[in-house]
Amino acid sequence: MADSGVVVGPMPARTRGQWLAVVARQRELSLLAIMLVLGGLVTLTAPQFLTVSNLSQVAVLAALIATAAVGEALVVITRNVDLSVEATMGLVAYCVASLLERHALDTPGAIAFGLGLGLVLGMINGVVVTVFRVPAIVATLGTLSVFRGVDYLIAGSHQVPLAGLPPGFTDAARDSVLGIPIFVLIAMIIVVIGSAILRWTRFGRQLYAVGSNPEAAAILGIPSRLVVFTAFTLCGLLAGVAGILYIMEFGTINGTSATGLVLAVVAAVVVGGVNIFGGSGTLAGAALGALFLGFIANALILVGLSQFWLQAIYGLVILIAVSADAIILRRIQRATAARRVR
Amino acid sequence: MKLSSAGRTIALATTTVMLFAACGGGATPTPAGSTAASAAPGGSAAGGPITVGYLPKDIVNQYFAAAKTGMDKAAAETAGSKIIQVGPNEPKADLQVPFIKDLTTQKVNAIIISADGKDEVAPDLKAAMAAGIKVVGFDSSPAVGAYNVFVNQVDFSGVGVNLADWACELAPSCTGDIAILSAAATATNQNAWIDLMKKTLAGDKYKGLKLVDTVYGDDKPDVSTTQAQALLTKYPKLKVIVAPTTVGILAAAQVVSQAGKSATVKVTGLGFPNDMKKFVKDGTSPVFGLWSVPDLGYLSYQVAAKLISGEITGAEGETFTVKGLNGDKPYTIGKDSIVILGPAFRFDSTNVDQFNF
Amino acid sequence: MTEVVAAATQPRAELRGISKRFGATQALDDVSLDLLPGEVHALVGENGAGKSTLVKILAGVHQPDSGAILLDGEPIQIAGPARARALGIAVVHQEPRLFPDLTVAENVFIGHAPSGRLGTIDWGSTRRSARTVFDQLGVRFDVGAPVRGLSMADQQLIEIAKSLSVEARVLILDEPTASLSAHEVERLFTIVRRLRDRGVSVLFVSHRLDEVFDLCDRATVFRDGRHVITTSTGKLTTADLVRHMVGRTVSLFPKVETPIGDVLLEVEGLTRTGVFRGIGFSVRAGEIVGFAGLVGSGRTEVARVLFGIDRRDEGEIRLGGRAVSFASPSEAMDAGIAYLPEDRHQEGLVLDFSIAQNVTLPILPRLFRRLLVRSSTERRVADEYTKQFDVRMTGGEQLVGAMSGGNQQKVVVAKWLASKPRVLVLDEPTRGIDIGAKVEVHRIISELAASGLGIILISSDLPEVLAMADRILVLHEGRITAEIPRARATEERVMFAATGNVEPLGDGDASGGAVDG
Amino acid sequence: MSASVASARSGRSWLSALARWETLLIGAIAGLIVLGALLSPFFLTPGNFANLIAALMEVAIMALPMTLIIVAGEIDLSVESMAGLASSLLGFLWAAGVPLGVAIPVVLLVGALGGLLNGLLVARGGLPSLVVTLGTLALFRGLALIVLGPRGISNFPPAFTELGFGHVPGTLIPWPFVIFLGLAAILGIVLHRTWIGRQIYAIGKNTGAARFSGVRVVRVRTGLFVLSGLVAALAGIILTSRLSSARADAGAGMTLTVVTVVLLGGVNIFGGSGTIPGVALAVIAVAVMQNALRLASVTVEVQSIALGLLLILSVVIPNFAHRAKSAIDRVRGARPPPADSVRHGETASW
Repeated sequence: MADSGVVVGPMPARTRGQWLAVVARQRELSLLAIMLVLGGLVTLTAPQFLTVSNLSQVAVLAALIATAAVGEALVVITRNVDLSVEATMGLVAYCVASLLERHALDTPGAIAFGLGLGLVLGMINGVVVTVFRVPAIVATLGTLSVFRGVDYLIAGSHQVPLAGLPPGFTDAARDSVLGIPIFVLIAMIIVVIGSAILRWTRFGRQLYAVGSNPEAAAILGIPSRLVVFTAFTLCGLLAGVAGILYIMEFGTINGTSATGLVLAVVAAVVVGGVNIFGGSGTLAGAALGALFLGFIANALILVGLSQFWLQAIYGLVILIAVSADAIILRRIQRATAARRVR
Repeated sequence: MKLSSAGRTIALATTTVMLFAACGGGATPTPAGSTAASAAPGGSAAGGPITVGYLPKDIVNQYFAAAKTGMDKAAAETAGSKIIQVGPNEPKADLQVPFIKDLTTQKVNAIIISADGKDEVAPDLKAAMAAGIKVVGFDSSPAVGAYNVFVNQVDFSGVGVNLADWACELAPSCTGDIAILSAAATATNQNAWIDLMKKTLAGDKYKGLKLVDTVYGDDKPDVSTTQAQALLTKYPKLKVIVAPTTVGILAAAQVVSQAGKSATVKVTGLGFPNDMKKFVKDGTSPVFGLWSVPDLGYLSYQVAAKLISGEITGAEGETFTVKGLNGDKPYTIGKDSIVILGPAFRFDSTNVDQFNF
Repeated sequence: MTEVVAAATQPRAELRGISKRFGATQALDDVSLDLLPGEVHALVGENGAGKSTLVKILAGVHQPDSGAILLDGEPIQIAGPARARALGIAVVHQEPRLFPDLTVAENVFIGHAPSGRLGTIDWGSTRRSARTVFDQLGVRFDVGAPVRGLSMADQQLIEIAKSLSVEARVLILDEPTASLSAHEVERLFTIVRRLRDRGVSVLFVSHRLDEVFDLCDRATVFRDGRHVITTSTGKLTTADLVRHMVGRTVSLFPKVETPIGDVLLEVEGLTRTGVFRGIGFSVRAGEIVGFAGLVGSGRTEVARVLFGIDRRDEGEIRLGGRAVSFASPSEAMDAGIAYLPEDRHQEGLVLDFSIAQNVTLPILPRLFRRLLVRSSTERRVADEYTKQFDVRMTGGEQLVGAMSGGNQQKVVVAKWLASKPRVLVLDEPTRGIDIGAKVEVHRIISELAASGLGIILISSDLPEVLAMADRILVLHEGRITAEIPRARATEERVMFAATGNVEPLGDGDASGGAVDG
Repeated sequence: MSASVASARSGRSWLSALARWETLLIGAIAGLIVLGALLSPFFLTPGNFANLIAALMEVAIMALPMTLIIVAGEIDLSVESMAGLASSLLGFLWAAGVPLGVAIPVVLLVGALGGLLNGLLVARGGLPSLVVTLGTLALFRGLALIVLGPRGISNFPPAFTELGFGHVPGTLIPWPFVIFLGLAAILGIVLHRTWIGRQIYAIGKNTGAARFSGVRVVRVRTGLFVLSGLVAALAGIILTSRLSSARADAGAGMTLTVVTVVLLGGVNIFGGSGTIPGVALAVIAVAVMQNALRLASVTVEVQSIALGLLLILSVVIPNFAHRAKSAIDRVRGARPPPADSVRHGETASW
C-alpha cells in the first residue's frame, strides 16, 4: 500500500484488477457479440437462418430453457444447485396437460395448479437442503429420480395429444405481440423482474451475500437457510412455468416429457457466466446462455452438420466458457497479487 | 426450529400427495376397439391357463399400451391366464435385458417382446428358450434364432413401398424434396423400413422425389418437434415429411399445421388414427397408414398360446387360423419363422373416423 | 483525570462476572470490565487470555455461560450479531469478513443499506454515504468496485468503514492495526479519537503496546481467561504491562548459543512481481535468522517461494552452493527445506487424521518404498519425534483435532523434522499457543539450531525474534529495509525499519513493539 | 484396522460411526433378501443370483474409481459418456476390420486420454470438476455419436461376447462380477493400505495441508481422473460384450446410478471419507433391491422413487447421527470433530 502522500489512493494493480473484473462481468456482451458474428457467418451459407420464422423459433425454444435457467441461476448464486428442474418441468407439464384433457380444471385453473405444484416441489428441495442439511447436489439428485418416478407413475403409458388440450391453448407458443413472440416476452418479463429483485431488494442482496461468503453472512445475522430455501422455492416455481410453456410448445405430453433437459439448463447457467461456486452472476446472463446454446444448435443444423455433432459442440462450449471464467479470474488475482488476500 | 420444520415438512408432504392425487387418473390407456373386437369370443387359445410375460420397448409409449389391450382380450378368453407386463421407462436395450432374465427366472410360459435392439436381447432370449420358454417377437424383431415366431405387423418391403407411394401421392406430380423423420437412430424396424423405402425410391416411378435428409426424433415428442421444425427451416422447398413412427408423424403434423404450411408441406407415415384425424381433416396429412395395433397384440398372444399348446412349433410352412383376423383365413409361418399380420392399413379422409385407437 | 471521569459518569457498557467455557477450556473465568462514555479502553493479554472470546460475546457471536452485560445501566441480552448492531455495538474484526463479489459500497452498508421508496435499496445514496465514510477515514476508494482481489489492508479499512457507518455507541476494535501501515494507523487513531470525543466508548484490543500507550486512556489486562488489572495507562510502563500479561518477569527465550557453521541457503535478488522485490540473504548452519515486519510485508510470501509453493519471477536460490528451483513443495522437501506454515488448521495439519498419520504424511513415499503402509512403522516414527517434544497425547491414534494449540504446533514441528530437513522455515511458530508451550517451542528451536539446522524464524512477536534470532531481517512493502545483527537489535530499530519511512513511534525507553503476534 | 485409519472418518468415534454405516448396509441387504424371498418364490433360486448382479455390473465397476475421485473431493460426471464412446469406438474399429486384440487396447487408451483431459482441466487448470465433467459428459457422448452414427455393430466373435455374458465355468458367477471383485480388491488396497490412498484422503480432507506436506496434489488428482476414464472405457467394453452390440447410446444415464451407489456406500460428497467395502456393499444392496422389486413386478417408477429416497436418507441418517454425537461430545467437553457434511450442507453446493 502506497504510504507516501496524504491519502491512500487505489493502487494501479487494483484498478487493473477492476478493469479485468469489469470485462469478466461483461459476459452478456461477449455472448451477444459472438452470436452476431456467428449469425453472420451462418447466414452466408444458410440464408434461411436470417428469417423471422427461424429466429423466432430459436428464440421461443430458448425462452423455454431460459425460464428454467433463471430459476437455476437463483439457486446457483447461493452456492447450491438444483438437478431436479427437468423432473419438475415434466411432472408439472404432465399434470397440467392431463387435468386439461380431463376437463378437471379450466385453463386458468390448470395453469395456477401447475405453478402451485412447481412451487411445492421447489419447497421440497428447499426443505431437504436447509432442514435436513443434505448437500444440494445429493438432495436434488435424489428428488430428480423421485419426481421423475412419480411422473411415470401418474402418466403410465398415457400420452396427452394436442387434440386433448383446449383449442388455442398452444397458440401462445406461436403468437407474438408487436413481432415479439409471447414466450420471449414472458422470459424477458421474468428476467427483468428477477433482476430487479436481485438488484434492489434486501433478499436479492442476501442471495449474493450467502453465496459469496456464507460465514460472513452468518456473522451479519443473514438468515442463510431461509434465503436458500426461498431460492429453491422460486426455482421450483420457474420450473413450473417452464413446464407449462413446454406443453404449449410441444403439444404432446407423456411421462418422458422434458427428460434430459437439466443438462441444457445447467449449461445455460454456466455459459451465462454464473459462478458455479456462487456469489456472482446475473439472470440476464443465464437467459442469454440459453439463447446462445439454442442458437448454436439451430445454426449447426442449418449449415448441414448432422445432429450427432450437437452434443460434442455443447460440451466444447461449456468447457470454453468455464475456462474463460477461470483465466479472467486468475488475471485479476495476479494483477492484485501485490496484497494477496489470505 | 425442529418442531416447526418437522411441521412444515409434514404439511408439505400432505400438500404434495394431494396435488399428485389431482393429476392421477390420466393413466387410463387409450381405449381400443379393434376389428378383432367384433370377433366371436372363445378364440383359438387352446390348452389351459397360461402366464405370458409382455416386454415392450418401453412402458411409456402408448403404442404398446394399445397392443396390450389386444393381448388382454385374448388372455381373457381363457380363464386363469394372465399377462405380466414389465419393461423400462425408455426404449434402451441395456435396460430391457434384465427383465428378460427375470421373466426367465419366473418361469413364465411365454415371452412376448418388442426388441429395443435385435442383438442385445438375443443371448438372454436364447437362454429363455433353452429354459423351455416360448419367445414371440412382435413389432421390432429380435435376432433370428432368438425367437420361436416373430409376428410382423406388416410386410416390411410392403411398408417400404407404401411409404414411398404415399410420399409420391402427396408430392405434387410426384416431384420435389422429401425428408424422413425417424425414431431413435438405433431402432431396428425404423431403419429396416427406411432402407426398403430408399430401395423403392430408386425406382423410375419415383425419380422426381429427392430424399434430402433423415433426422431422428428418438420417439420423444419434444425432440421430434424440434427436428421437424428444423426440417421446415432448412429445406424451404420441402414437399413431404415421411415419419414411420407414431410419435414422429404426430409431432411433424403438429409442426406443419401450426406453421400454417399445411398447403405446401404434407406429412405421411405411420400413425394412430386418433392422433391424426385432426390433420387428415385440415389437409396436413391426407394419407397415412398403420395396422390395427390391438390386433397385433391379439395375434401375438394367440401365437404364444399355440406355441405353448404345441399346436405350432414355429417351423416355416406351418399354418394356423385366428378367429377374427385375416378374414379367418389361415396364417402361414414364413421364412425365419415370421408371421405377417397383414398389409398396412391405409387411412384417409374416407375411413379415418371409423377407427378408434 | 480518567479516574475522575470514571467515578463521575455511569459506564456506557458494563460486563459483570462473565464466564465462558468451551469444552475442556475455560475461556473466560468471572471477568468484569466497564467502558465509560468517551474513553478508549485497551484490552491486552497473551493469546488465549480470553480477549477475543470477550469480543465475540459483545458481538453477540457467543453467549456467556454466566454473568451480566449492562448497557447504560440496563441489563441486556446480545442474542446475535444483528442484535449487537441494533444496540449500537460495532465490532471491527481482526480478520476482514467481507463479500468478495459485492462492491465496496455495498459491503460497507450491507444489512442496513439506505432504502428508497418501496423499501428498495437506494444505490445512489449508498455510494454517496460510502464515499463520505471513506472521506472521514481520509482514504480514497472506488466504492463501485468489487472487493474481490483487494488487499488485506484495504479490506481492513472497509471493515472499519462498516462500523463507522452504523452510529456505534460502543466500538470494539479487535487488533485493527495488525495489517495497517503506519500512515493508516495514524489515520485510524485520529478517527478513533474523534469518535471518542463524540462520546463513543471504544474497546481497543491490541498487541502493540506502543499503540496502547499512544491511544488509550485506561487498560485492562487479561491472563488465562481471568481479569488481572484495570488501570490508567498513565500509571503503567511497558514493563509492568508485560509482567501483568505474562504473570511473571519472564525470560521467555532460552536461547542456546551455538557455533555458526557454513552457509546452507543463499538467496539473491529474489523477486515475485507485485509481492516482493530483490530479496537477498543467507542462512548458515546452526543460525537462526529472524524475519520481522508487519503482516503483509512479504515475509510469508518469500517463504512460500523458498518452499516451491509460488513461482519466483527473478532471482536465484542456492542450497549448499548448488542453484535450485522448486516446482512443488515435495521437491523443496527432497532438497532439504521444510516449512511450518502460518495457518496450522488450513495448511499445517489434517485435523481428523491421527497424530501418526499427520507426522508421516510428508514422508510416506520415503517411509514405505513398497507402497503398503505399515501402521506399526508409522507409530514408531511418530513416537520417535513426538517424544522429543513430549507432546501430551493419549497415543499415536489420537486425533490432532482434539489437541490443544500448543500440542498441535509440536506435532507440526515433529512432522517436519521427520522429513530430516537442512533448512527449517518457521512461520509464526508460537501464534496462539499458551506460555508454557511457547517456552517449549523456543527450547526446541534452539536445540534444532544447535543440532546444525539453518532456521528462518518468521514472527510478529518482536521480543521472540529479538531473543531467538542471530540476525534479523526486516521486511517492509516486499523489500528488506534492514538487516540487524543480534547485538544491535532493539525494538525501536526493528519497528523503525518495519514501518518504512516514518519516525519511530512512542518514546525511547517505554519502547513500543509487539509482545506477541 | 488400517481400513479404519485410512477410512479417515475422524477417529474412533467416526470409525464406529462408519462401522455402523456398513453394518447398516449389511442389515439392509439381509432385509432386502428376506423381502425378495417373500415377494417372489423365484428370488432365492441360484440362477437369480447370477442375474441379480449382472444388470448392474458396468455401474458397479465405474463406481470404484468414482469412489476414489469423490474421496479426493472431486466428481466425474462424464463416465457414462466415456463408456458410450468406448462402445461405439470398439464397434467402429471392429466394423473396420481391426482385430479386437488391437481395438480393445486402443479403446482403453482413448479412455485414459479422455480421463487425462478431465484431469488436466480440473487439477492443473483448477476448474470445478462438476462443470468440466458436465462438459465432457456432452463432449464424449457427441464423439460417440460422430464415430458410429445411427449404426449398431453386432457381429462380434462369441469369445468376446462370452466375456460379458458368460459365467465362470462350472459356476453361475458372471465374468464381469469377477472383474468387479478384482478391481474392488485392487482399488481397496490402494485406497486403504497404501500411502497413495492416504494422500487421497489427505487431499479430500484438507487440500492445503496436503499440498504443504509435499503431496503432489495435481498429479494425484490427474491420475484419479485418468483411472476413471480408463475404467469407464473398460465398462463400455464390458457393456458392449454383454449386449453383444456396440452403440453410440451405450451407458446413457448410468452416471446418476454410479454416483447414487457411491453415496449410498457412505462416501462423503465433499470428500475425505468413504470406503471401497462400503461402496461394494451399496452395489449389492441396490442390485438386490432392483431385482427383488422387478421379480415382484413392481414397476420401474417405484424403483426410481425408492432409489431417490435412499440417496437422500444416506446423508440424512449420518448427519443426524453426527449431530447427536457432537452434542454428546460437547457435554463430555471434548472438541467435536469437524462436521463435514453438516457444515457444508448449508454452505457449499457439492
